[in-house]
Order: sequence, then C-alpha cells, then structure tokens
Amino acid sequence: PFKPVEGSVVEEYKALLEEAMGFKRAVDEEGRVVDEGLLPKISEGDIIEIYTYMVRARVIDSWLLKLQRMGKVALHAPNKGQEAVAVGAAKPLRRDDWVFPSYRELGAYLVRGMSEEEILDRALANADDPLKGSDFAIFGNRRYNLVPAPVPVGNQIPISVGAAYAMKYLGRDTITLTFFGDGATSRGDFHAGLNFAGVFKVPAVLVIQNNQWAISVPRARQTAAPTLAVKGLAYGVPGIRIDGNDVMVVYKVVSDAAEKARRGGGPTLVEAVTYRLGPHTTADDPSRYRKSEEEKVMERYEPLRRMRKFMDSMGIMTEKEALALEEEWNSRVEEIVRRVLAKPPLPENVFFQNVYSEKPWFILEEERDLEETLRTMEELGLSYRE
Amino acid sequence: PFKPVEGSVVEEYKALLEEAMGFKRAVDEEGRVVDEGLLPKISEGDIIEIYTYMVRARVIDSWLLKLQRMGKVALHAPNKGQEAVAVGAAKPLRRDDWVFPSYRELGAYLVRGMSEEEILDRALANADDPLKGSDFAIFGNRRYNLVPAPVPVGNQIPISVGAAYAMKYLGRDTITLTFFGDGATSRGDFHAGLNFAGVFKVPAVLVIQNNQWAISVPRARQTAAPTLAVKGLAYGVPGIRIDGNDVMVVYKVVSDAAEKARRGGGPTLVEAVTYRLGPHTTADDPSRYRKSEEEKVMERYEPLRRMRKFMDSMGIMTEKEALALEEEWNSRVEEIVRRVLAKPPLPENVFFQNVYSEKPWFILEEERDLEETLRTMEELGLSYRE
Amino acid sequence: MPVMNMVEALNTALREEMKRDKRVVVLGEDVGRRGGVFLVTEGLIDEFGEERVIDTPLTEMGIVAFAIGMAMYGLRPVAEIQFIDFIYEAFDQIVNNAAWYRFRSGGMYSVPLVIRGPCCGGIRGGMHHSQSNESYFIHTPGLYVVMPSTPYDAKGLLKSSIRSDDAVIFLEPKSIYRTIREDVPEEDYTVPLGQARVVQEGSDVTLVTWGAMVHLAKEAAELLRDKRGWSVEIIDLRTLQPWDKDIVVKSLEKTGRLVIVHEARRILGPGAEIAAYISENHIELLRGPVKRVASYDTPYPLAHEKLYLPNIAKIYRAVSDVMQW
Amino acid sequence: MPVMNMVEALNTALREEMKRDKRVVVLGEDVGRRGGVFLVTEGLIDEFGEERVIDTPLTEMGIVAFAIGMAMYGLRPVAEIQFIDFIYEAFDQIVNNAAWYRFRSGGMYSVPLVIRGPCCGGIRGGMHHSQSNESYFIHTPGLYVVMPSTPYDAKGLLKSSIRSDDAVIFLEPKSIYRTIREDVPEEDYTVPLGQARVVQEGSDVTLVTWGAMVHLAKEAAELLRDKRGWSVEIIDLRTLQPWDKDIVVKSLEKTGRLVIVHEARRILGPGAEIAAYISENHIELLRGPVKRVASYDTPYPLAHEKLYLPNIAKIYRAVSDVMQW
Amino acid sequence: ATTAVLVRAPPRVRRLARQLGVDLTKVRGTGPRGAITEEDVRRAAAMLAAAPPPAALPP
Ligand SMILES: Cc1ncc(C[n+]2csc(CCOP(=O)(O)OP(=O)(O)O)c2C)c(N)n1
Ligand SMILES: Cc1ncc(C[n+]2csc(CCOP(=O)(O)OP(=O)(O)O)c2C)c(N)n1
Ligand SMILES: [Mg+2]
Ligand SMILES: [Mg+2]
Ligand SMILES: [Mg+2]
Repeated sequence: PFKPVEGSVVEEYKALLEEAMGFKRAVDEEGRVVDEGLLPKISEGDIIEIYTYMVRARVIDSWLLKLQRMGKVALHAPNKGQEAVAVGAAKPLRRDDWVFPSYRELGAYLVRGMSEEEILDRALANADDPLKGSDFAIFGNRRYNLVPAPVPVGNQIPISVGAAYAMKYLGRDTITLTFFGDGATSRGDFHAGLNFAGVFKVPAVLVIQNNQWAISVPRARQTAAPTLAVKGLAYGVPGIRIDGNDVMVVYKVVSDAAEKARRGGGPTLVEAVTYRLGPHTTADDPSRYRKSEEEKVMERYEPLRRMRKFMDSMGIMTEKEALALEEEWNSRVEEIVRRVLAKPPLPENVFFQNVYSEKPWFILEEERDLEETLRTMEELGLSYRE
Repeated sequence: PFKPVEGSVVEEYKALLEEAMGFKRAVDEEGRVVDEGLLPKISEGDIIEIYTYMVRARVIDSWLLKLQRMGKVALHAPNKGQEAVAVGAAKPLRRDDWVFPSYRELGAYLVRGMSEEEILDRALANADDPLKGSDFAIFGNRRYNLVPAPVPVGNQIPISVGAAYAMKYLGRDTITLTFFGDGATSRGDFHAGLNFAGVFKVPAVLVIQNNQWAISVPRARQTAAPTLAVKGLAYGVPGIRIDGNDVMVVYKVVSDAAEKARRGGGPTLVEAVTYRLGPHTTADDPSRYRKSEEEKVMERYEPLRRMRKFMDSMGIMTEKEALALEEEWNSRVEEIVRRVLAKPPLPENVFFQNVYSEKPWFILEEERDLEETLRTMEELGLSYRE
Repeated sequence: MPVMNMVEALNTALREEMKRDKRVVVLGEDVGRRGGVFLVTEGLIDEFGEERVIDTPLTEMGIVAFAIGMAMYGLRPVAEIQFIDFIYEAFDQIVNNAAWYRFRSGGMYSVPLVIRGPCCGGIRGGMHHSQSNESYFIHTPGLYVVMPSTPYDAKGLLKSSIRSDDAVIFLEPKSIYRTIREDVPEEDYTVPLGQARVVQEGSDVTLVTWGAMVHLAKEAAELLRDKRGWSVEIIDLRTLQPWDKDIVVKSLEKTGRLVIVHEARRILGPGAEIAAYISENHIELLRGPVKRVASYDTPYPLAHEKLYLPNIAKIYRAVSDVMQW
Repeated sequence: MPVMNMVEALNTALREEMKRDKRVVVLGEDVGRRGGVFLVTEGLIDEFGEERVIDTPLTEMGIVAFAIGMAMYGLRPVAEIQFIDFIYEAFDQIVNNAAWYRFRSGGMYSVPLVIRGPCCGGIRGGMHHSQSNESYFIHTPGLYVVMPSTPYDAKGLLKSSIRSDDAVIFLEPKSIYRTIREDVPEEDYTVPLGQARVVQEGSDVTLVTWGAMVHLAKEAAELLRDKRGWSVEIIDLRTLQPWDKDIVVKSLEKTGRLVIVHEARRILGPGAEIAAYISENHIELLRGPVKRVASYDTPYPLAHEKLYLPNIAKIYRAVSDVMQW
Repeated sequence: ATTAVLVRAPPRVRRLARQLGVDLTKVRGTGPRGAITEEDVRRAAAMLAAAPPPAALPP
C-alpha cells in the first residue's frame, strides 16, 4: 500500500469525474434533440406510452392534492415537475426486477402496473388499501415488485442493496432500482447503501431525484460537493449526472445502467437533476423559503411541456393532441375517484394484524381490550369517528 | 442547475483527485529524502524531540502489553508501527487546539503532555484514573485538550466537527484534529462528520490511520474506492494521501492543513497509509486472517527504523544513539510502572458519580443499596475482588 | 400577560434564552427560513443569524453528534428533530455520547444539550409522525426526559432544560401545539426539572399522566365524577425521568388506587416503571391493581389512531376496574 | 451425545441450518476468516464460502439494513453484531424496518432476520462490551427477543429463531460462552420461542431470570436454602419478548412472592414490565412487594462490574425482603 | 368515598381481611414499614373468633 494508485486507475477516475460533473441530456427544454446518441432506441409507440404515463402521473397527483384539501387524504407529497425521472427510470425495467421508490414516484407505480384505483385505495386507506392504513404518503405493492418506502428518508437505500445482493446470491438476473432525494444523500443509510453496493458489486441502479430542495434546505446546504453524482466515487460506484426532466435521457441512462448491472457489471448512481414545482407536501408553504420567481423559471424546464414539444417536432403527436390526453385522463380519474370514495373503511381491529406472523398473547389480550373499549364507548355514547 | 459543472471546478477536482490518489512522502523507508519540499522546516532539536516521542510511544505500548498479560490491564490496542501518524500529526498543533484521538494514538497523548504515569493510571483504572474506571483502551484528559474517544468506532468524527464549529462560532483561532481508522470510514458517523465539515467549512484536520486492517477485514473489503482520501471529494473536502510511516511528511501535511484551517480555509482529510504490526488488541490472534509474511514485509516500512536511518544520514543522531534512547526510556518506564502498581483502587461507589451533574433520587437510592449490599456481602463472607 | 399557545411559548423561550446567552444555538432540518415545520423556531434566523440558527444537512445522526461536539466545547445547542420519530439514526450518539460522555470522561466533559422535537399522536400523522418513544430515553441513564402539557410549562421547562448541565430530551406533544392557549408571563421564569404538578386534587384514585393526555384525563375525570361520583386526582409528571415519585406516593397514601395514562405503548412504556416502582416500594399503599392505559403494542396505525391511543372510554374502564377494589 | 459449550452449540446450529437451507447466510464484521471475535462463526467460511459468510464493512446500520433487504427478498440472514453494545447505529433500521415492515406493508413483506451477538457483562469488557440492552427491543413491537442460558437451549433457540418468519434479536451472554458445558444432541431439535423453563421447583419464592443470571440464581438459591431454609423456584424465561407469563403466574399461585433478577438496568429494565404486568393482572397473588435485582442505573463501570451487576448478596437481600411478607 | 385512616397492606392482604371480616384499621402491622401482612390478618381473625361477640352498638 505504500505507493500511489496506478496511473490507469487515476485516468479511469478522471473519466468518472467528468461524467459525475457533466450533464447528459438528449432533448433540451425546448424539445430539441441535442444529443442523438443519448436518445433511446425505442419506437414511437413507446414514446407515446412514456408520455402517457407522465400525463397519468400528473393527473393522479393533482387528484391526490384535491382529495387532501377535501380532508380525504391525510397528506400528499406532490410529484409535479418530477414525472420524467420516475417514468423514465422505471420503464426500462423488467417485471421481475424490484423497485424501491421514495414518495414522489407516482409515475413509477403506474409504469409497474398499479392502477389509479389502487393508488387511491392506498391514499384513502380504505378497505382495499393493501398497506392496511399503516401510514400516509407511502405506496407499494408486492404484486408489482414495488416495495413500500420507509418514511425515514433514505432507509430504503441499503435495504435495496441487500435485496440486490440476494438476487445475485440466488443467481437471478434481476436487478433493483432505487429512488431517493437529494436530502437523502446526507443520511447514514446512503453511505452504508452505496458503500455496500460498491464492495459487493450488486446489480443495482440508484437514482437520486435531485429536485434542488429538501423541504426548505437547498441542495447547496446539503453538501459542499459540486454534484451529487460525484459521491459515487467515494464508493467505487460510477456516478452519472443527467437532466432528470428529459425523460429520454433518463430512459437511456437507466436502461444502460440496468443492463450493465444485469450482466454483472455492478451498480450505478444516477443523479437526475430535476425540480419540485409544488410544495414539499400538502403541509408545506414554500413561500417561506424560496421565491416564486424561481418556480416560474423552472416551469420552463418541466418535463411534460418538453415532451410535447419534442413529440410535436418529431411528428409523433401534436402539442394539442398531447394536451388533450391530459383532459381525457382527468375525466377518467374523476370517475374512479367517485367510485373509490364510496368504499368502506378498514375494519377496526386491522392494526393487530401483521405485527407478528402469528399473534402473541399480548396482542390477543389487547385485541380483546379493544372490543371491550368499543363496548364502553357505545355505553357512554362516545364515537371515534369525526 | 440544468447544466454541467463549470470547467474550472472540474479542473480543480481533477487536481484534488490526483492528491487523493497520489502518495506523498518526504523520506522513504530507507531514510532517504525523496522530496525536499515535503520536509517540514523544523530544527534538529525538533527532529530529536519527535523521534523521542515515537520511542516513548513504543516503550509505553510494550509495557501496556506486558501489563495486560499480567492481568493488570483489561485490554490494550497495540500502537506498534503507527507511531509516526500519532506523533507527526499531534506535534504541529497548539495547546489550545482540541485533539480527538481514537485508540492507537499513544504518541499523540505524549505530545500533548500526558505522562507515562498518567497513561498507566488510566490503563490500570487505579485511584488516579481521570476517567474513573469507566472503560478500557480509552485515554483522554481535559487538561491536555485530549478528548476521550468513544469506543464505538468513528463516533468522535462528527462530534469533533461540532467542536470545530463551536470554535469558529466563538471566534477562536483554534482547530480540531481527529484520528480514526480505515474501518471507521464505513460508519454513518464518518459520512455525517465529513459532510458537516464540508458544509460548515470548519477548522478541522481529519486523519485516517489507514493501517490496512479493521481487525480481520482488509482495507479492500472496507470500500471499493481506490483510496480513502478520495472520499473527501464526496463532501467538498480535499483528501490527501500520504505515507503515514514517514513522520516528516505527516508533520508537514498536517501542519499545512492545520494552518489552512486556522486561517478559515476549511477542513482537510488526510489518509495516512500505515500498517498495524501487532494484533488488533490483546484479545486478537492475527494468524487467523493474515500471513505472518505480510507483517515481515511491513516491518521494513516501520517508522522508527526509518527515522533512525534518516537522522543518521542527516548527521543528527547515529542509529546506535537512537537505539540507546529506547533502552533508556524502557528503564524509566519500568520505574514508573512499579510505582503505579502500588496505587490504591478507585472507591467502590465511584460509578454513581458523573452520571448526572447532580445525583437524582434514584441514584441516591441505589448508592444506599450498594452500601447495604456491601454489608450483606460481609455478613455472608463474600468478596467482590478476585 | 400575553396569551400564548405552546408553539409561541416555546418560540419565546428560545428567543429569550438566545438573547440571554450567546452560547445558545439552534440547529436542525428546516429550522432557519422555514422556522421549523411547526414554526417553533420561526423568526429566530432573522434575529440571530445563520450561524446561530443552523439549517443542517438531512441526518439526525449528524445533527445530534454535531451538537454534542458544540456542547462539549461549551455551547448550549438546542437540536431540533423534525419529528421525534426520526431520532433513531442518532440513537448511538445519544446513548454513548450525549448521555454518557460525563461518565466516560470521569466528569471532565459534559454535554449540556437539548434535543427537542414534536412527539406523540392524534393528528393523523401516521406511523412516522406520531410516536411516543420516551421509554428508549428513560431507560438510558444520564438523560433527562421532559414533556410539557401547557404553554406555561413549555416555556418554563424549556428554559430549565437549556440551562441544565445535562442532556435533555424535550418532547413536545404536537396535538396540543396550538389547541391550548393560556397566560404566559413575559418575564423570565423556569419550571424546575423533576417536579410534577397536581393538576386537580381528588380522593378516590390517582391518575398519573403527562403531555396531551393530561387534557384527556381531565375530560375523563369530569365524566367519572358526573356519571359515578368518583373523585380523581390528576398528576402531570412533566419530567418523565427522573420522575417525581414523592408526589405520586403522597397521592397514593390518600387514594390507594393508581391508574397511569400515556400515549407510549404499554409494554415497557413509562408506566411499567411507575407500576413496578410502586409495587416494589409501596405495595402496601395499594388497594388493588395498578392499571395502565396506554397505546397498544403495535406500530402506530394511521387509520385507527383514535382507537389505538388512550381515550376516554379506556380511562373510564380502568378507573372503574380499580374502584372495584 | 457430544458435550459442548455455548459457542460450539451456536456454531453447530448455524452449520446445520446452513446445510439444511441455502437461504441461510451469515454476515457481519469479522465473521469470515476470523470466525467472529468469539469464534461463533468459526469454520463456516471454509464450508460455505464467501458469498454465504460475508465479512462486511464496519457499519452496524449497513449490516442490518443489508440483511433486511436480503430477508425481504427471501433469504434467511443471520447478522452478527460484534458486541450488542454497538447495535445503536442500526436502531433506525431495526425499529422502522426489521420490526415494522410486515405491518407497514400490510403483511406483504416480512423480515425473517436474526440479529445475534454477544451481550451482557462479567468479563471486564467495560462500558461498550458489557451491555444488556434488551429493553430497547422488548419495547419495540414486531421483534422477538431471545436469550439462552445453556448450550442446549442456545442451539435449539437459534434454530427456532432462524426458522421464524419474524425478526429475532438473539442475545448471547458472553460470560457463559465457554464456562458451561453440557450434552447437546447431534440431531436436529428446536426449543420453541416464547416458552420459559422451570430450572428448579420451589415453594417460597419465585425467581424469574434469564441468561447468565440463571446460574447466579442457582447459586443464590442454594445459599438461601442452606442458610435460611427457603425453597426458591427458578424460572428461566429464555424468550424475553413475548415472555411466558403463564409459567410465572402459575408459580406465583404457589409462592405468592416474586423476585426478578436481570443484568439490564433497573429503570425500565425487562423486570419493570413483568412487575407491572403482575401488579396489573394478578396483584391478588402477591403477599408483598415485587423485588427487582438489576444492574444500577448508571453506565456500565469497568472497574466495579461485580458490584454493579446482580450478585449473590443482592439476591439474598431481595429474597429476604420478600420473605418478610 | 374513602377512609381517612391510612392503611398499609398489600392488595392480597386486604382481600383476605375482607374475606375474614377483619377491620384493617384495627390491626397493627408487623411487616416492613409497619405494613400489615397476611399473618397479621390471620392472627387478628383468630382473636376475633376467640373473643366474645361484641355488644350491639347503641343506635
Ligand atoms: C430521517 C428523516 N428525517 C426527517 C424527515 C422529514 N422529512 C421528510 S421529507 C424531508 C426532505 C427530503 O428531502 P429529499 O431527500 O431531497 O427529498 P424530496 O422531498 O425533495 O423529494 C424531510 C426532512 C424524514 N422523513 N425522515
Ligand atoms: C461501532 C463499532 N462496531 C464494532 C466495534 C468493534 N471493533 C473495535 S475496533 C474495530 C475495527 C476498527 O478498525 P479501524 O477503524 O480500521 O481501526 P484500527 O483498529 O485498525 O485502528 C472493530 C470492528 C466497535 N468498537 N465499534
Ligand atoms: Mg429533494
Ligand atoms: Mg484499521
Ligand atoms: Mg428467522
């Protein structure tokens, strides 16, 4: 160890540094192709499908906001402006790959096959909620190999890396795809996750949704490093910085990284530069910490507008047609919302299920206690519903 | 944010990369000066002093080993082979700077002014133990601004960064110096500490004692990054890789980093490449995980031998004189050991002190319980001493 | 005297302490411009600047460790954990260093740190914005654990916590952040740590509680008086560790009946220690069982929090049970 | 039948389970070539290779989280924490994910993970190599908490833990790793989780304990019999959560007197829950107080561990106290 | 609804006293802190049984 690192490794690292400090994009904010080589080789149909997922993500997002304002949904974390990352990264995966989302990946759920109805069941925590009313803002379903995210920011990172190790250990050719925010890169979980990913060379793609803010804390306060992608180098993991509002480059870069991982080439960290156009959650007021002008400037970079311009210029679909699609999905979802709102609530004793694989005696005792309490409430004329 | 990082920053980072993947040394393993520019500008007297500290560290280290084998010391973590890092890094500091050691920095304690007697009081947990018998293998004393390390590996890193922030906040021109191992770089604490150091640009020098092993886990298993210094780049903190067995370059690089920090230039991460020549602790058996040949090869790089050759060739002191110094200190310490072994033990109720600033009622109740227990023991003819 | 809610009282306490003592600094996620997600630190950054009101990177481990270092060097940091549910990443630093540095260093270093944050349930916050995890801290020697139930106490207890030479976990029941308003003196005052308060006197049963449950207990006591004619003494512990055993024992000498009400789960919830202490040292005062009204031993369920948490019916049942003895 | 100590019994259990089930993998710091610092995983790497016996980077958070991911994907990881004292960095992952993923996912994902490691004191390990921190886990629903007191139980309980579909915290009292040897069957057997064992029958007082304290309790019982003529019933809980209340209640129906002995600290130590449960549900069985013999509520002191931990004199005193009733 | 006199006796002893018709306010405790034990109650009950029935109280 008493010598400098080999020159070839230094050169390799310099190349990695350029990728980590660069900025890959295929299509610019005006929908112009700026790098042919970064356009994925997919059909027009695929492009329309991708755009449709982005539209559906935006529509269901706006409905979740509305339902929160109506008091039906406890809390929602808006996705607006970040649809390209979720859709573009999820699309190239296989069904048997595992996706570990965070809480701004509505587009990814849709791509995986989750329906608007299923999203609403979850958000409303009704009788059909697969997560049984356990928490808010979190989605997931085993049927789609979509693992519900932990609310503690970044917890999913090392967990997903462990799952990727298990895949490799079992000789599967599947991979994991993990999403998390710029803020999450500060947590111990990021450090452990990326480091294990590098040491065990697991089949994983790790995507940072760098939306510039962690609630009120700007990206520059999160770390003094010039980019987030550069953090990969600390773990021997290549970090690629890309335009996260360009769904084409997201698709292309994640697709390549996924195939590399599948072939045993190890993990990749992707910093997808994007911007959160809405508040952090429905409980947030961004005017306390950022100027609305900033948001206005960023509207220009938002991914749906770009896709419409891109598709128009490529002759795939006119901007008008593309906008009409949004209207169409809005009506469809309105219909679904009506139906879902009529569903019954979860049973009262649901929270005694799934604490353990089998109920120990104290859970059984407490379940009886709840029954007794409900009786007492009736006697006293008390109600637990608003 | 929707653009690549500026070219000048990329260039700056490439330079940082070279430092982080390079290997600075002033004096090679045969005591030859290989880089004049990296020799610190210090006097012959200083050099002798530095060598003497290294000798004293080695001598007290060997006594602690002996005392452990005699059953007098609960556990010891040998320092042999790593004396240059501890001494070289501690020497350029000021008395009002704060040092956060780990558990292989006997040389640093000596440099700070701690005597062999004080080290032994601590290790034997006798009545003069400043840490009151609370734990093993840990040393520290406020008198020397030497903060006792936490045993959980790496805990001291973000704590020291907080102390450095406090210095800056209070307008002091002091700095912190923190030591930790290669294994510690994997912990969440390293991540938090380095990141905060970068974000808040604190006056701190952080020194990795990269001794190639974390118990049985080799450096290569700790991270897939080519060096540990490169991790600094993930936090916007320059990382410098140096020969940690060359006390001259350690002194020079830490001295420069310390002055930079003092002038408001922010933190530096120093990867000092070294090698643990002994077992991890007195409870370890290295033959289980590494070949003794490796140790033999590494003997050639060890820092005292190198210093003797260097001083000899510079005409500062002959190798023979230098070796005699070791003999001399050995006799002196033998004397001290004899004296220290005769000291009384700590009082029985010492562990009720210092739990809180003032004893709450339950501590007082328990203190009375201990008295009662001691009475019962007497009644029953039981003893708590071996 | 101004009327304040708990958020305003806490904000005032911070502001006054920061004015009084330059060593007091505030740090955490979103404590600056955002003023904290519940606005407890609102306006502080304007008054005291970025160096004293520090927005940190997103890591509770980092926040706590950084604050420990500050405290050891001589500052008086107040670290906000955005929701106390997120404190676990910092657990290593809290146990080994915040709680134990004094002991580990033979008294040479202390960690006069306050870790504060919103706790507890009742606002549809779900599993990770509703927890009452005080037991983890009560079981850790070296820490004070505090939870106010009123704006007045909030201000006075936070000041005592900041001035304490020990590390304090300061838990703020977010469901009563804005629901209770009362007179809060403008002048400097403290409420001492370790002292409980008799909220109302009674002769039949002693109800020991804290935080938002104090208000539930009052409602339940009224119902019990009206429906059954029983007289309930309510004790608000205020400091959960060290808890004020004397006030509880004194009350039991009168009532002989004990019910403990808390939002924490039952198994090894704080009530377990109170019940165990009384049955270890004062069992002869008890006419019957010690009842605990606590949350169930499951994770916090968003959908049914009203059934999960203590409620009036559960208190009613528990008191009725002990009154049979 | 071979005679084994606890380390050998645990090693055998791991080896047999790994042979039986390819999904079982072992990971942690130094578990490979080194065989773990106490040699519990000795030789496994030779038999099962580096992919199944995984030396990890030095981070407990990483070890646990990585293992959670493996478990969710379908493996049966056994994660070693080198000393259980170092588990706190992983606390966030243990609480929020190991314990709660099943609940959070509505039962869609489970975490069949074993976290094992040496615990408890008595070997001059000092503050960070001696802790008995089971309370933190007992208070966390979703976890099983297990501690064997004999080689036979160690093998049987570890097998049950590995086969359990829930996350198990498996605590190994290191002071009896090599001091007790007994016959351990070569064939496959399990000791069920949640079932205590009557170590010896008695009629005057019930002593509930576990881990290394079982052996101390036996010594103390002998002394009490010899000196005072009292007959002590000793119960080894084996599983601390969920604990076997029935066996304790049954014993109390006979003795009416309860003493709990554990190495954990007293305040909210596991004994608090046992005492509270009994005084809540079976107080009429008690002749007098429930006594707890526990470690003191200070950090673990290297220099005076023999006075800090339960010892025979303390048990002697506690039993004498309850026998006055 | 409560007695003014402080009785010191664990719940089990109180229950036994009820069963045996012993008035605990009249029993001297021999247990720790002067508390009444089961034996105290049994002794009191035995004395009650031995003593002649009390004269009727004046109205
Ligand atoms: C461990 C933890 N600390 C604090 C929070 C509260 N919180 C929720 S989201 C958030 C910011 C996350 O920022 P980032 O990772 O950038 O994701 P984004 O919200 O921007 O998508 C914070 C502080 C949390 N959920 N978990
Ligand atoms: C958090 C934690 N986990 C595990 C241990 C046990 N342990 C003590 S030292 C050590 C290896 C440390 O390696 P390194 O950081 O390289 O320092 P070195 O011992 O080589 O000086 C381990 C695993 C510990 N002390 N703390
Ligand atoms: Mg963000
Ligand atoms: Mg090392
Ligand atoms: Mg299992």
